[in-house]
Amino acid sequence: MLALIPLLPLFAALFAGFFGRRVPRGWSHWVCCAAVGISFVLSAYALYKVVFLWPALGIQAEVVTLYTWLDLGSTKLTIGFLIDPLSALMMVVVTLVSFLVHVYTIGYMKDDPGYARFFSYIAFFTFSMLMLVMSDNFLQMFFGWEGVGLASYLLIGFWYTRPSATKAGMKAFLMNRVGDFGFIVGIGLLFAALGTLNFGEIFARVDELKGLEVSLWPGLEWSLLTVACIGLFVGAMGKSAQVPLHTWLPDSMEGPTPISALIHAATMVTAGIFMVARMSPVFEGSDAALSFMIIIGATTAISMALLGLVQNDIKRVVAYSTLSQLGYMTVALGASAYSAAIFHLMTHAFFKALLFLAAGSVIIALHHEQDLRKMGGLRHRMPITYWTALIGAWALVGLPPFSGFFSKEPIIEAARFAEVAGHTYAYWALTLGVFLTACYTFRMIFLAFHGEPRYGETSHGSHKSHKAHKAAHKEHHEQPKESPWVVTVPLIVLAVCSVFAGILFVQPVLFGDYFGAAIRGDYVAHPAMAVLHAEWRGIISYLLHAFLTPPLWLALAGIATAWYFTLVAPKAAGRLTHGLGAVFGVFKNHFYIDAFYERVMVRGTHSAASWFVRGGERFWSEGVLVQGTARLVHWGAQSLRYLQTGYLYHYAFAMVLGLLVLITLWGRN
Amino acid sequence: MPGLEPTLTHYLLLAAALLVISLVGIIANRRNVLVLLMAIELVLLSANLNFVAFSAYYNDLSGQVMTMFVLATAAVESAVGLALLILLFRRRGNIAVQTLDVMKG
Amino acid sequence: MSFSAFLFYVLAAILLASAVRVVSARQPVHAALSLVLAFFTMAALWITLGAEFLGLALVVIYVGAVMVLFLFVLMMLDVRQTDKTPRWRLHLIPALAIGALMLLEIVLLIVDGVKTKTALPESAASMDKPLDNTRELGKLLFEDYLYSLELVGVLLLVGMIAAIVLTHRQSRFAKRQEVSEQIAVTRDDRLRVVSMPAEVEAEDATAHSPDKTGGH
Amino acid sequence: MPVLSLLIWLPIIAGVAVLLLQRVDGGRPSRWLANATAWLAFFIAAYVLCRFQSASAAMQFSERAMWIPYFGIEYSLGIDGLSVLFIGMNALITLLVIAAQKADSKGSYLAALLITSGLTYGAFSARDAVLFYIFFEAMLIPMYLAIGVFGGPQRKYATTKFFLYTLFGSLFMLLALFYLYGVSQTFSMQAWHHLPLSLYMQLILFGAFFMAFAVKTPMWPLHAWAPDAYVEAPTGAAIMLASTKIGAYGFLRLLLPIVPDAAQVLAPWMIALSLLAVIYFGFVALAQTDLKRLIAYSSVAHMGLVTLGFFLFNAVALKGAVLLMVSNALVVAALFFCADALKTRMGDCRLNDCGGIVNAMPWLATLLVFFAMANIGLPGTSGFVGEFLVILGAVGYQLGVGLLAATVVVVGAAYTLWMVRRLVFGPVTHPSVSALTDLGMRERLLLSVLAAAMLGFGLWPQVLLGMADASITQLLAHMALSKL
Repeated sequence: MLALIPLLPLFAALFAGFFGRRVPRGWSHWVCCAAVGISFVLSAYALYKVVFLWPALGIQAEVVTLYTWLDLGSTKLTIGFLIDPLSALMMVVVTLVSFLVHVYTIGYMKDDPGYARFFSYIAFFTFSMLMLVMSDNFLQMFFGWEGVGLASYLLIGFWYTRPSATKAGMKAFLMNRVGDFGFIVGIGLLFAALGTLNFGEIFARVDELKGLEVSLWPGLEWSLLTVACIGLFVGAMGKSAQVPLHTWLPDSMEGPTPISALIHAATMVTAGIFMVARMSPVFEGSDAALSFMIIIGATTAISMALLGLVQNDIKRVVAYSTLSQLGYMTVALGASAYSAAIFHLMTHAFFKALLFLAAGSVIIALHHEQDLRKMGGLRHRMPITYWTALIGAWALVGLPPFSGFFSKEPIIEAARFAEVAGHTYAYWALTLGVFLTACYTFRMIFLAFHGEPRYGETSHGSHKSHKAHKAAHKEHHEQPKESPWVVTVPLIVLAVCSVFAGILFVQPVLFGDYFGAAIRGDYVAHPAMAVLHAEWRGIISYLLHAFLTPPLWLALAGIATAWYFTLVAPKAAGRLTHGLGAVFGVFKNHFYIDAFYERVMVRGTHSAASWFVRGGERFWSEGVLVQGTARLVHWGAQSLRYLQTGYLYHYAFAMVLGLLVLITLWGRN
Repeated sequence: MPGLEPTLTHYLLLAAALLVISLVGIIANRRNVLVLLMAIELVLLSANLNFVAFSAYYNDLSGQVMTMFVLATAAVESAVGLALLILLFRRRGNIAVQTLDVMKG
Repeated sequence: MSFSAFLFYVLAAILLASAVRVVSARQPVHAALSLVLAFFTMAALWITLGAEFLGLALVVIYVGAVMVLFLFVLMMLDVRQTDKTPRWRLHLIPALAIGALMLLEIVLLIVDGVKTKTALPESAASMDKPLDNTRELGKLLFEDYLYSLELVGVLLLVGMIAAIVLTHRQSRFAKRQEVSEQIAVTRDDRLRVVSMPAEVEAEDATAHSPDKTGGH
Repeated sequence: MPVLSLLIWLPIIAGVAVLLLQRVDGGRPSRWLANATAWLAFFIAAYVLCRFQSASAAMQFSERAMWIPYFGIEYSLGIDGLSVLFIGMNALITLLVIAAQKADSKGSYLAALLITSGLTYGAFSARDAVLFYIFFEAMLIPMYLAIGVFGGPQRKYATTKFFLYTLFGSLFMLLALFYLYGVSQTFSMQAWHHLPLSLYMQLILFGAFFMAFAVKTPMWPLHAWAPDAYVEAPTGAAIMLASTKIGAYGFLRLLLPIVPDAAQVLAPWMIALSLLAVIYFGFVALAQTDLKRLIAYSSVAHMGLVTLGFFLFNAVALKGAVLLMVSNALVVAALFFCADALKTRMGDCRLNDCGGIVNAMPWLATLLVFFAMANIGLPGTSGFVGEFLVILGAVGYQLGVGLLAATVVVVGAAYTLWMVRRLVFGPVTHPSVSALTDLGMRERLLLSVLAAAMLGFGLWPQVLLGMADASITQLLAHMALSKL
């Protein structure tokens, strides 16, 4: 039955992919929604079992092996599932968000010619993501890992006639591959040391790794555990878009909005976080890796929040927000607060999916207009979208008692109490990040929903999507109206989750022992979580306590700042931008990281490639080895040719010479 | 060194001198195939001188028999050579050695 | 110095001089005549060595036949010497150098051989042997070397045929009998029976059955 | 029943018959015969695969007959776990290649393909070194003709280079075989596996075998023939050439077990060459503008990973290398078929000229993207298995080697995805693209078979490895045994 959870979406994907174009459109979404819906129900049942049935039976985890993928003699690589609190939680989150996005898609992609294809892709994505979170070994996790990457690639490039979309898809895939490079090396090191890829066996024998060393080349020794952990984390950096492997995520907004919500906010990008949490017993062994993570995470959180301030594309604002929040989760991982990371992952999945879907709702209403400067005043036209988006924003900013508060606050606290190197930097970065988060989030809300409507000014040339034109021309001057129920119902469900997920689950997940043995922290060496546990006095006091800590006030200050600059004195924003032109230039250009990749990495690779072709292939292989050999033989033959003069007396001369040599050498004796 | 009385050594030296002269003739001759053939006759002749000299000094007539055979062979050689020479002349109109370079590589 | 020694030196000098003349003469006729002289001198030398038959044979065969053949060819071909290049040219230097080296080597070899192999008889043994050199040679030829002699005969024959075939020019105007063809002839080669329509009018025959006029 | 002999000689004799029949009745009987033969050989190979005892490392289906008694040369056939995979692969590839021929293909071309196929069976099942050498070399002749007569515009240059390279390389192997015969008085390869040899001699023999197999595999720097030959060859011949992993098989069958000590000594150099090939060819592939040439370089780059797996002396890596050979055969064949489908419609396959084929040919686009993913080594496709295991082995060998080997993950993705982006996606850039017709039923079927095989082997590679496992284990034991 467990196998059905991932396999149902797979079958649905196959059905929609192969038969989608031959059967009526409706079949595709019915089949896919039904499959993912059943998966959700089954996942919920699994979670129910984990939470309510197992503690009584004393079961910590369930391992189901499906079949032996490869028998290497020394070890068997199997395909199987590991169900424990961690994976059960992830399964529910993934299937729930996925189901809602499936439903939402019915409305969002209504007119698209690739309707069935889209359903096929997202159902396949759901399958891969479930394989990832349910796996009990690295092999299968890597399978899911790459499967979601493929789905992401296909979905970002879904509108394949747009060069920018296919480019963004390729960029996403390649960046992820750079991460996979580290991931596969990390897996390889663990395999080399322990001879197995099975999580259970690795965790059981993790102590053997301590003290082992690995040499890059003979003479250069590093701690194996650190190198392996950093390798694995590099994989997570690619998938979870941490600096400096983050540039693919903003570009991935080229894809349709539902997948931005599902893949690039709620689920896939958190796979890296999940993986590190899953590997917590291994990561606990290396302070260097934890420190690396906390620094990378904090840098991501603060720098991406800064970039979020200057975006004008509504989806890009949310995308940078996602990056920033992923940085928070990474900091939590670095602080050994794995449960906090997973909890934030869950709440973030809800409110960020909500924000994306709300943004999508706005985008449909405005006929694929994504520029914030051309929105405004939508609050009255689209009340449901507005209120749900506002809930999402509150949750994102972390106002109590919304879910974001319960997940973000502990992360900041954990960064404060962590003892690994760089935790102070992380604490201050995250605290400042709260202010910035409030700024950009409410800037977006105010620009989109408040103020004067600016969408009437939209010109014909600014459309990004080809498919908008047909519909847009007719109803261009109509007023935007609320989206259909298939769009709003998911928004409402997600809004409910965003409100209540925190307050309901913070007690068991974060401060209870929900995770049990699934997440193992070394509370002696890395005491952040232990300190939080010790200070926990219940929800009410936690809420009250929030008024005594800077983050809440910073958040409110951020909202006020956004309000001032967007609604009260929009000109002041322009003056500020003008005054700090140099700084804003850096922001506008994404810290020049994209430019660096484009100019140095991409062009460098291309010039290296063409150098290899010219120098290696044309000159050395073809010129020197092939033509050179041919020329040498030809030259030798040509030279020898001159010996054959054809004149008798030369041959006679050679004969006599030969005779002379003979006599000289062997004539006497 | 040999004395003034002609001994085998004298004959051998004479044959050697003859051989060298005719070899130089073969190498140096660039004008006429006919002279080439004559020089070859001289080479054979020098060999024959050796045969006869050894035959005389060792009192063994086999050497002279060999000389006879060589003479016969030389006759055949000059006959065929002259025939080829005539053909050559018919084809090309001259018999200069330095124009014979069709075998040039 | 005895007379024989004197004779030897004189003959040797003439021989070498004529040999030099053979290879260096500008006119081929001069070369041929010098070669005749060389043969004569060589024959004389052989006779002093006691090989009378060979000496006479050399004179008869070479001077009488072969050299005449050379001269015939020379006259027949009418080779005009157009080469105006000087006699001593650059390419002579390597030729002479290698000749000198060769001579030096051979001389050293001979002198060395004489020194080490003292068993070489120093005086001509032929002085004591009976005078019927021809008879002895004949015996040896027709007894011990009979097969070789036959082979040499075959060689001469082959040479003769080769020379004839090479130089023989087929005349286009010559008429000759092909006896083998005459014998191999059959009736069909000579006779063709043509069936003619007997009493048909000319126009019909040509119009309707042109192919029937062909032979059967 | 002499199954292996049947497998070898049936295609060869049928090939000769096809050659003789090619002018009869517009060539229809010859095409029919070729198809029938390919099917029959496929079924025989399937029978061999079914009856193969995968638990045993011993030679199976053995046939022995004295051939040249004076030198003790035997007509000796037999297959073990290493060969059986490639026998099966060859049968599949031959069938697809023959079945893919259009109605206007020449009988002589089909004959060349059939004869090559038969000789390939021979090379994979020979147990006698001379027999192996003869099959190995004889394959050159039909291939030389197939490229030289039916190839592209540069065919003469390409085929001459191909012939000279391969002949030059195998000359050294012939000398090595003669030396080994002189030492052991037998040409049996299995006897040579136990032959004691001095290290000095082993190094020389290593060099000789290396020349032959490195050219054929091909490895850097002896690869210059391969891209030209693959590109200029007609599609069927190119697939036969690239999918027949006889060069790499030679490493397994002759080089590694006969001169293990030299292989140990030279392993760092071989690893360096392999890594160089992986990275260098990856970059070179990135700069290609011709689809077939890109496929060719991609194949060569993957072969670098295969040779890397050979010389790590590590069970995981060796198994990965063998699986990668099989997978690469499938992927290269599939990609060449795609290139052919494009070329017959477009006239050529310059990547920059024909963007956006997905608009006109959705089937081809879908399959091409799938094959690209298999080429990248996406988990779930056969390409992943070998790549993953070789990288695991490399990391275990040395972290630096592992890091360099793992670059294939990035570089391979880069050139493949860039190819896909230029060729498949984007708007229609060229008017002729919009006029393209999608794949026909037969092409779809062919490519689907390959896709299914890749997917099947990717999801359950144990099927393949199970057959070869015993033999690989034995090979490793041989490699570990010093023969000094």
